[in-house]
Amino acid sequence: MDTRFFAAWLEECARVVHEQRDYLTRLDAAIGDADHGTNLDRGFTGIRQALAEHTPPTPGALLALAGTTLVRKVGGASGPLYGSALRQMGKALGDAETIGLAELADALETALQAVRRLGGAEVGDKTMVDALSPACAALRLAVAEGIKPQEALSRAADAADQGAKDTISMQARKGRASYLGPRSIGHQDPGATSTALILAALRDVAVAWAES
Amino acid sequence: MDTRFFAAWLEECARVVHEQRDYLTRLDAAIGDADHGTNLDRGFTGIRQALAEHTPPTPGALLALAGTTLVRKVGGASGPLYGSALRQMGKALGDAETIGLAELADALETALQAVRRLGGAEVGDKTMVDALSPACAALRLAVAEGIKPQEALSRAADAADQGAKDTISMQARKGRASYLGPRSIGHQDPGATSTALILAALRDVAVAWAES
Amino acid sequence: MKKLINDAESVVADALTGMAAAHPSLSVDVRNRIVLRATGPRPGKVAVISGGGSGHEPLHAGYVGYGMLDAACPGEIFTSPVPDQMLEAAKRMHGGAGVLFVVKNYTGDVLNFEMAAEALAEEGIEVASVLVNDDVAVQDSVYTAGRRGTGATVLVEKITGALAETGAPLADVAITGEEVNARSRSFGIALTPCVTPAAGEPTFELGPNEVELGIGIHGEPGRTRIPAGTARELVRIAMDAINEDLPLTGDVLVMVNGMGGTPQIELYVVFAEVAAYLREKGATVTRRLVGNYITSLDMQGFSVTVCRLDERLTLLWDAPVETPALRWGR
Amino acid sequence: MKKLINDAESVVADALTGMAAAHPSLSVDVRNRIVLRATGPRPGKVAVISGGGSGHEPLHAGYVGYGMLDAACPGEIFTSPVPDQMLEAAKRMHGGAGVLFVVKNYTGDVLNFEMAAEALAEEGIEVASVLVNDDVAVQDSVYTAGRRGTGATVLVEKITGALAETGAPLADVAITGEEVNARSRSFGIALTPCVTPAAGEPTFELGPNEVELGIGIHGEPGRTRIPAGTARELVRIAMDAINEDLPLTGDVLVMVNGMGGTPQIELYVVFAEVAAYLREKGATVTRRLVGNYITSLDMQGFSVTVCRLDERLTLLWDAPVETPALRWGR
Ligand SMILES: Nc1ncnc2c1ncn2[C@@H]1O[C@H](COP(=O)(O)OP(=O)(O)O)[C@@H](O)[C@H]1O
Ligand SMILES: Nc1ncnc2c1ncn2[C@@H]1O[C@H](COP(=O)(O)OP(=O)(O)O)[C@@H](O)[C@H]1O
Ligand SMILES: [Mg+2]
Ligand SMILES: [Mg+2]
Ligand SMILES: [Mg+2]
Ligand SMILES: [Mg+2]
Repeated sequence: MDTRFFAAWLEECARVVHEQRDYLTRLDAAIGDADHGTNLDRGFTGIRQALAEHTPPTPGALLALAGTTLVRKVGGASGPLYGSALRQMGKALGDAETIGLAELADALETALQAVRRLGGAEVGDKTMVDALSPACAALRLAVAEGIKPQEALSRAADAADQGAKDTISMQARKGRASYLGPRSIGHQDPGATSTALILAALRDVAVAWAES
Repeated sequence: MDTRFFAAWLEECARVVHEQRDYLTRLDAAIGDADHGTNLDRGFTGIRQALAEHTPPTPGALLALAGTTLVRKVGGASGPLYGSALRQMGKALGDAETIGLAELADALETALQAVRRLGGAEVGDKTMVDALSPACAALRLAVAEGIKPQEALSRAADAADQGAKDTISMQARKGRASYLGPRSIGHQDPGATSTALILAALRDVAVAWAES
Repeated sequence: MKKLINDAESVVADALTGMAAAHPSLSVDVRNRIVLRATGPRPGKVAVISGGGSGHEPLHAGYVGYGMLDAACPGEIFTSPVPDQMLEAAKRMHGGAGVLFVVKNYTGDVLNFEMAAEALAEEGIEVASVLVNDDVAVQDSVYTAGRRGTGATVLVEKITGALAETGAPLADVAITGEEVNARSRSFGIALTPCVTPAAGEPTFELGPNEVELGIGIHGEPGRTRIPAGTARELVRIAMDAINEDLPLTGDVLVMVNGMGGTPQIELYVVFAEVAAYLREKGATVTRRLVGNYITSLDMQGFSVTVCRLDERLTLLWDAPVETPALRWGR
Repeated sequence: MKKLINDAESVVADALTGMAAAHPSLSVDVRNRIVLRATGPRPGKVAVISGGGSGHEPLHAGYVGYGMLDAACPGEIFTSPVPDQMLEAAKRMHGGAGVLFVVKNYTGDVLNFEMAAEALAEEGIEVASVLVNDDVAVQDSVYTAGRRGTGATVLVEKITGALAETGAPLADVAITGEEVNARSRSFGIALTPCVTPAAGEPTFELGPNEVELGIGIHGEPGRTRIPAGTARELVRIAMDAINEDLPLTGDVLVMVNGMGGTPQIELYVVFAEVAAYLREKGATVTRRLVGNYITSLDMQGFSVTVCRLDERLTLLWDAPVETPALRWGR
C-alpha cells in the first residue's frame, strides 16, 4: 500500500463523510450538539484541499498532514481526537514508501492509543473507541492469520461497524453524551459511526485496489 | 331609568365583556395587537370594584365614575375613548335622579361626539364610531317615533350590531388597524364589536327592567 | 404556549418586582407602575419621561437613569399606560424646569399622554411632548393613524436625556427630540410572530418559509408577506425603504435591533449587510448599536433604524449614560 | 427554518464581519477567526483569552475589552475553536506576563485548548488554564465528562480580567479564576429547543407543555423533562439543585441569563423569584445581572448562576469594564 493508496482512502473518506454528513449530524443531535457531520465534512474537505495543493511523498507524511489538517479545521472533540489519531498513525509509518498489512495494523493500534490517551475513554464508554478498538483487534488477528489485505480490512470494517452498533445499548461516560446519563442509551454514538465509515472506506479502497 | 338601572347596565357590560374577552382579543389579534378583550375586561372589572366600594347617587355621577375608572384602568386607545364617552355621557345627564329615553339619546350623542373629538374618526374609518353612530341615529329616530324604551334600545343595539358587521368590508383609517392598509379589509373591528356588546347589554337590561 | 411567568395577569407587576431587585439605581413603584431614578428629581433639570406598553423591554424602563430618562411608565403588555401613571411620574420627578413626554405615535399612547399632559398643565407643571413616528413601513397619510414610533424612540430618549442633563430649557430639549425624530427612519421584518401571555397564541400566522415585512413592535401583522430570503436580501428591502424616504448620506447612526427572540449572532450578520449597504450609498456609519433595544416579546426578526447625525447630535449621543440597558462614560 | 443569515456555512464569518463594523474597540481578524482588543497587547499584563463554539453570543467576543478578555476565539456554531486560533490570539496579545486560557469544560474545548497550550509552551510563552465547570445539572463523576462550563464563565472572565488589569502575576490570576469557579454554580431550563443553521431543525423535541431541565448551552437535551410550571416552580427547581450543591448563604452575585430567545420581561419575572428564594434562604444578593449573557442561539429558557462573593471578588467585579456586552465604570 503506497501513498496513492492512502490518498485514495482519504479521498473516499471525504466522499463518504460528505454523503453521510446529515446522518452523522442527526445522530449527534440526539445525544450531542448536532455538529458531528458538519465537523468532519469540514475536516475532510480541508484534507482534500491540502492534498490538492501538495501530496506528501510517503504514506506517513500523508497521514501526518491529514491529521494536522483535521486538528486545524475541525475543532470540537472529534478534531483533536481524529487529528491526533491520523498524526500518530503517520508517525508510526515513518518514511516507508509502501506499507504492509502488519505495519498498517500497528499504525492503527497507535491511532487507537492516541485517542485513548487524549480522550481517556475506555471500551464501553460509548465513543469512537468502541468502533476503533474492535477494528484494531480484528485487524491484528487477521494479520496473525495471514489473510490478504482486502479480506483483513473487510473484517476490520465489519468489526468497527458492529462496534458502532453496540454503542446503541451503552450509557455514555465520555463526551457530551455523558451529560444525558441513562438517556444516552438507545442512540448510536456519532463518533463510533464515523469511525465505522472511515474503516469501511479503507476496505472499499483496498478492494478496488486489489481488483485493479 | 334610575341609578340602579345604569348600575345594572354597567354590571351587565362587565359580565358580557368578561365572557367575550377572548373573542374580542382574537378580533384584535387579526388587525391590531391582541389586547382589546383584556383591556376592556380590566376596565369593567375596575368599574365593578369601584361601584362595590361606593355607588354614586345619580345616573350622571355613576357614569362619570365609570368613565374615570376606564381612563384609569384601561390604557390603549379604547381606555381614553370609552372613558371619555362615559364621562361625557355622565356630565350630560347632570344631577337628574331618573332619566327619560330622550335624555339618554342625547347623552349617547354626547358620548359619540366625545369619541369623535378625541379620536378624530369618521363613520367608515372602521372604528367604534361605526357602531356607535348608527346606534345614536336609531335611538334618536325611536325617540321621535315615541317608541317605548326596551323597543327603542333594541333598535339601537341592532343598529350597533349591524354597524359592527359593516366594518368587515371597510379599510381602517384610524387606530392600529390602519397600518395594515387594504389588509385590514375582511376583519370585524374589535372596538365596533365591543360597542355593539355594550349596547346589547343596555337593551337586555331595559328588557329585564320592563318585565320586572 | 410556554412562558416564564406566574400568571398572565401579573406579568407586568412581577417583572417590575424583578426590576426593583435587579437595579438598585432604580426606584420601582410596583403599585403605581412607575420606574424612577432612585436619585429623585434634580432641581432645574427638565424631567424626561416616557412610557408605553410592556413587552418591548428594555424600552422604556431599561433606559431610566443618568443621561437618559427620569421615569418610565410601563403599561400592560402592548397596551399604552394610563394617564395616572404619567401624572404620578411627572409629579415625583419634575425639578421645576418642566417635563418632556417622549411619546410613540400610536393612538393609545397619544391619547393617554395627552390626557396626562392636560392634567399636568392644570396643576401648573409645564409639559412638552415629542411624538416619535419613524416607521417608514406605514404611509403617513390621512388614511392611517400616521407612522408608528419604533426604534427612533431609543435615540430620542438618549439624546433628549443627554441635553436635559446639561440644564437646557424645556423648549430646547423638545425641539432637539423632534429633530432626532425628523432625522431618523426605521423598518422592521419578522421571521416569526410573537405570543402575548394573554392571548397565548401567535398574533399572526407565518408559513415556515415566509417573512413579514414592515412590522411594528406589537406583534401586529406588517405590510406584506414574502418568501424568506437571505439576510442580504432582507436588509436590502429594509434599507431601500428607508433610503427612499430619507436619502442615506453623510454621517449616520445605525441601530440594528432584535425583536426579542433573535440570536445576537444573526443581528451581527444583519449589521454586516447594513454596513455594506451604507458604504455602497456613500454614507459613513459613525455610531452604532447592535442588540435588543425595542422588542416584541419573543418575536424573531429585526428592525433597522438610521439617524442622520450632525456634530451636536453626535456629542449628545456620546455623552455619559448610565441606565440598565445603555451605559457608557460612567 | 428561517434565519437571518446568508448561508449556513458563512454564518460565523459574516457575524465577525458585522462585529468588526459594529465595534471599533475590537480588532476582528475574520480570516483567522480571532477577536482582539484594538489596543493590542499591554506589556507586563497577563493576557486573558477565551474561546468556544459560536452561538453563545455575547460570549466570548462580546467580552473582549478593557477589564475583561484580551482576545476571544469563536469556533463554528457549537463547536470548539481549533488550536491555531488560540495560538494566534495568544501570540498577538501576550504582553510578556503569560497567557490565561479560560476554558469551559467540554471535551472539545478542553482538548483544543490543551493542544494550543502545549504549542504555546513550546514557543516559550507561559500558559495557565482555568477550567470552568459550574453546571450542577451534570453529575461530576467518573461516569461523565464532568460538569459543564456555563454561566460562571462570564464571571470568571470578568474577574480574572479585572485582576489581570492590575498587573497581577499569572499564577494569581489563574488561582482567582479557579476560586470564582469553585464558588459558582449554575442550572438551566429550556422551554424550547434551538435550531442550528446547519441542522435546520430543532436539536430536540419538546411537547407544547413540556420543559427540559438541566440543559447546557449547546441545545443538547437535559437531564429530565417535566410538564411546564410557573416561573416560581421552575426557579425553585433550579435553585434547589444549586443550593443542594453549594449552600446559599452570605453575599451572592446572581446572574439570570436568557438562552437567546427569551423576552427580557420574562427574565425579570424569573429574577424576582430568584431574589425571593435567596431572601428565604438568608442569602444577600449584592450583585446581579439579568439578560442574555451566554446563550444557545434562539432557545427559549433561562439559566441561573450564583457566585458566593467575598470582599475581594466584589471589588474585582466592580472594577471598570468596557466591552461590547458588559460595561461600567468607564
Ligand atoms: N473523551 C472522548 N474519547 C473518545 N471519543 C470521544 C470523547 N469525547 C467525545 N468523543 C467522540 O466524539 C464524538 C463527538 O464529536 P463531535 O460532535 O465532532 O464533537 P463535539 O462533541 O465537541 O461536538 C462522540 O460521538 C464520541 O464518539
Ligand atoms: N382614532 C380612533 N377613533 C375611534 N376609535 C378608535 C380609534 N383608534 C382606535 N379605535 C378603536 O379602538 C379599538 C382598539 O382598542 P384597543 O385594542 O383596546 O386599543 P389599542 O389599539 O391601543 O390596542 C379599535 O378596534 C377601534 O375601534
Ligand atoms: Mg457534536
Ligand atoms: Mg389593541
Ligand atoms: Mg394595545
Ligand atoms: Mg460540538
